[in-house]
Amino acid sequence: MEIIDIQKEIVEEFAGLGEWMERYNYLIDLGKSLPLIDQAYRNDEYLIRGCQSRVWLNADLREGKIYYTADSDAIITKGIASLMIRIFTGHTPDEILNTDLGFIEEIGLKEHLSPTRSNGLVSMINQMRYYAMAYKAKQQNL
Amino acid sequence: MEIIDIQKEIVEEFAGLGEWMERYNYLIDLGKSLPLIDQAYRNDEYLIRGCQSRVWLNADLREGKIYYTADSDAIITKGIASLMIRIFTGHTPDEILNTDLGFIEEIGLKEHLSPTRSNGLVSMINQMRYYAMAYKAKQQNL
Amino acid sequence: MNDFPIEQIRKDFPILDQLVYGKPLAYLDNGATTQKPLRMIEAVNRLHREQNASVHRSVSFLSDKITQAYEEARTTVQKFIGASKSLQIIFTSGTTGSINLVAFSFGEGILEPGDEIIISTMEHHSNIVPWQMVCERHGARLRIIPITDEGDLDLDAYQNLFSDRTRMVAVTHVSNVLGTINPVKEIVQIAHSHRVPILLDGAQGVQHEPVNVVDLDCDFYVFSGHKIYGPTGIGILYGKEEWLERLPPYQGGGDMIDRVTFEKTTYNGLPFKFEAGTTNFIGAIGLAESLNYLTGIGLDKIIRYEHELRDYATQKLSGIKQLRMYGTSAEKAAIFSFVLEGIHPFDTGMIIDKFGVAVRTGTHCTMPLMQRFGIEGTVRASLCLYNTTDEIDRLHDALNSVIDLMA
Amino acid sequence: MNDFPIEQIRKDFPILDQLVYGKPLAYLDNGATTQKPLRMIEAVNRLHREQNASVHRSVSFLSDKITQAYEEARTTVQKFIGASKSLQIIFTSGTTGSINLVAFSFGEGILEPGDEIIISTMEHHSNIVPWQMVCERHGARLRIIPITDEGDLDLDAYQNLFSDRTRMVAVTHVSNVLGTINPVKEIVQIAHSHRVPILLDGAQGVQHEPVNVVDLDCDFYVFSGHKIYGPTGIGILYGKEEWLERLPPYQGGGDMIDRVTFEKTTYNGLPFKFEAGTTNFIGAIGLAESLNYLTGIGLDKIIRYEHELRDYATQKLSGIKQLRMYGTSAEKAAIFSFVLEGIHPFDTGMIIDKFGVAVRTGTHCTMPLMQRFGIEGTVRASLCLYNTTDEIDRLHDALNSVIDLMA
Ligand SMILES: Cc1ncc(COP(=O)(O)O)c(C=O)c1O
Ligand SMILES: Cc1ncc(COP(=O)(O)O)c(C=O)c1O
Repeated sequence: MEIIDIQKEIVEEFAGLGEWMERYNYLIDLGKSLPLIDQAYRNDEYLIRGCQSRVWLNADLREGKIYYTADSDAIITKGIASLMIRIFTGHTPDEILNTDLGFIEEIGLKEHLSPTRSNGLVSMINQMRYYAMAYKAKQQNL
Repeated sequence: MEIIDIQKEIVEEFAGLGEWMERYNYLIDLGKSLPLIDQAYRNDEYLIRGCQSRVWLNADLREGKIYYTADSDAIITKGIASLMIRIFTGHTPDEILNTDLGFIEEIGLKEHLSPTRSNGLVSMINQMRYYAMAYKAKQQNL
Repeated sequence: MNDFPIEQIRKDFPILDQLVYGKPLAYLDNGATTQKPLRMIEAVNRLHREQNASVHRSVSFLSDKITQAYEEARTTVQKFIGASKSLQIIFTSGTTGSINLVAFSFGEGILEPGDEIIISTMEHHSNIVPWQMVCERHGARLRIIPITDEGDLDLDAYQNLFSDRTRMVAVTHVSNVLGTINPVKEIVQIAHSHRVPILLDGAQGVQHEPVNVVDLDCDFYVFSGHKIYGPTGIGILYGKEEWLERLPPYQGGGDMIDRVTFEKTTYNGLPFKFEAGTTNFIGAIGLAESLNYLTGIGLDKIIRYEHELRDYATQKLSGIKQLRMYGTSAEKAAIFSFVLEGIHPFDTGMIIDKFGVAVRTGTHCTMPLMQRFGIEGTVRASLCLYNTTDEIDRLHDALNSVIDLMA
Repeated sequence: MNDFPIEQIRKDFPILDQLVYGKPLAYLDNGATTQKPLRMIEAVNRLHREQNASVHRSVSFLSDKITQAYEEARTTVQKFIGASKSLQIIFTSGTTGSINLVAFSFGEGILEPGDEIIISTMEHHSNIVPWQMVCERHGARLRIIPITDEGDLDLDAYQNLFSDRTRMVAVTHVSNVLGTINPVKEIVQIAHSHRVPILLDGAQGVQHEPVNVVDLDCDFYVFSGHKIYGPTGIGILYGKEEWLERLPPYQGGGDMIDRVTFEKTTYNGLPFKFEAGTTNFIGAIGLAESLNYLTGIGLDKIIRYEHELRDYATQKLSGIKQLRMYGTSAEKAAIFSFVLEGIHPFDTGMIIDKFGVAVRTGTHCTMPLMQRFGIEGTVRASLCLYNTTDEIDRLHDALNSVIDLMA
């Protein structure tokens, strides 16, 4: 699926949810189901530090596409991380770098992704993009 | 004259004056007529520093009484200094130390003698009293 | 608690009367910053509208008036903490500013390589990092007072930390995480019995406990305006006159000098020697209004009420089985740090926020303390004079909802 | 001056509408501190009543909102001075705080014995004493740019002061006494041609001249909130990112750290590395409102109007024969320092105060400049956007009354 279609899908899923309680419930479930990052990556090298919660992120390149895995010690943060992975993973660096994240506002999670929430998510998204840039540069050098 | 009578006299003089303009005029005249301090005393040793204007003060003890002379580079400050000298000079240390300066408010000069006016007058009055204390101590040791 | 005019007091703090996500705000983050009484708010407003002018440069009506108000504010602070002279009260930018001032000047004036400074495991970063920095600059080192599992200072260990190289003790009055009210009078006496001066970090002390610096006999006492119902950007450093005289100045600039030439500068007397540049004079006058507000209610009454809130909350929260409390000293303020088993503090905080309950989560700028307990952070509810038992109930219920939601 | 909405602007500053000793206030002491527009006053009031909470510790609604407002304030400042990134904007306590920060950190990070720092004869004590102190600590020394009788920097002499030991230049943008607008762009270029960084003291610059730090290419630019219609206790340090990265932190405490252990502390990224403890966040947001107020009127318009006031005042005051003006540069702001022949500045200031005219007298925290001109002090009238030609007339007439009274 194209990134834009995944986003649409997520927006629709959230539209079906009611108040914050249902959204949080959904994120908590997502958080619980996020395939844990390989223990090998749950260390300081892969850590993205927020004051409040910690996020670990890894990215692999396979056949021109990037596959992300992530984890967080806070479950709602982890749920949001899992949404971001669903959007980005399995796409090319270019697709990832050209993604507009405006949909986050539509699903009512903007505050969680503001730089003032020190939950590590903003840094995680930046880091996801840095990986994309790095792999892109690497591909071009080949 | 007793200190308290001099104060009364001054209060009466000021009562005869109108608005601030007349009071300032009077102080300026006083300032002009204040016998200048001996040049020998117009140096850093006798200097009482205010941010805004400088005051020089000297005190001599003769026959148990203190005689002050003072100068200032600002004329209104000098006028007020001259009032203070008129009150204190020629009196004993005890008389000086027991003086209540409430009359200053009555003559409308309170603001000039507040510690926030950095014109050196508050420090001057303190210094006048320190001289009195010092001479008193000296007398007692004799 | 019937004699405490809580209804009226809540009206004095306009911010409390609002809905958050449709729920009434329960502001339980007073350890981070306190709300402002009308008396202070209106004073600042009036100063901005009618009285603003530069202080200490007085040749005009306005600047005369504001200088007077500023110096009266100093006297208000002096009386509030029982200092003997107003020149012992230095206006700074906050607790952090005050501690940095003392640490720097003490470093320059006193510290030698090999010297030691004693702090404790429960210090806020603002009472750790300035000392670390100054130790690094002067080749000195930190010695750390350990704490018990309940969150009390280990006073025997403290005694044993002194050596002939100990130059300073810096300890918090009340822990911002554990709530522990340290036995500061005893701690001061111990320091003095070793002829070592002591700084008390009163950031969480001065608004919750009676403070009389002469009685405490501490050498320095510091606190922040914004944590005692005052404006931001203003803080207090109290110091014994001998120490303030002896320490060299910290920042250079306007007002702290006597004479400046390019060759040599001499410094002004106290308190101005430590107040470089234009100070936050409006903040200082605002702070004095907040202190007057407290004095108007009566400090003993406030403290009694806060202790009642503390007892109520202790009782109530102990009913939540999954709640693990950090800080269970017999002497504590109404500050509660805890973790719900298996639930990240940040998740807890985010969810109860939706119930209108504002707390703080994280390390609370006390990472070494977190390490001591082997945790990454806590949820902290910190109460003060305008909080109610009803708000404690709401916290309690919201926490139970978190447990349900995360199950 | 007809297109400048002066009537409306005066209404925006409530303090201006008052009588002093029965006379309308003519506030001509804007170099010391400026008055506050309603927009800023009301913003601070609203923050106190509705929005106060701790910044950067965001897990609750209120603290989220105020953190956003605080970071937006940073962006407002960034745009106001044309900086390229908001992380280059550090909130400090004022100009004095900013300069002390740079001087200290530069000293720790860079200075070696024998190094040299260039400042000028017309600097404010706040741009002298911090450098003196840091020079003393690190065995460096000051070199001083002389000025001409008109009050211009001697640029040839400046060129000649550079040596291979020069490490920093610190010069004022606009003199707080002489009014001289220094050719800062050229001064920066000269410093850079010697590969030396430069700090500009914008305390009197940023409110009177267009400032674009990228265009100026200065390495640091500092100013105070209270002198640009903002709150007290807040100031700005702008720095080039490379420099801010390279310099070690100044104060230690909350928020400026990454991780703290008793063994080792690592520091947070920019801008937080330099913002220790709870900052004056309400002051910062208030300052942004003041800047928005100025932008709303239009800075070019303000500057044009102030230049017109300057020309009018220059003309008018030149009519007083006994008036000796200090600072007659071709490039000057509406700042007038003078002495009436044979009359002490303090007497002058006290008397015109009775006419409702507020000025400042004394050394204006520039003692070396006073020594340069062989005087003890001056009377200073400093104008800004809300002053009027009528107020200049009243100053003029009051000065004539002083001359009469003292005759
Ligand atoms: C040129 C200049 N630099 C520095 C300062 C110091 O500013 P502040 O007192 O706000 O720190 C002033 C103001 O007095 C000034 O005019
Ligand atoms: C115990 C303690 N010390 C110091 C501080 C620092 O205070 P501020 O951030 O107001 O400088 C705090 C507040 O966070 C505190 O709780």
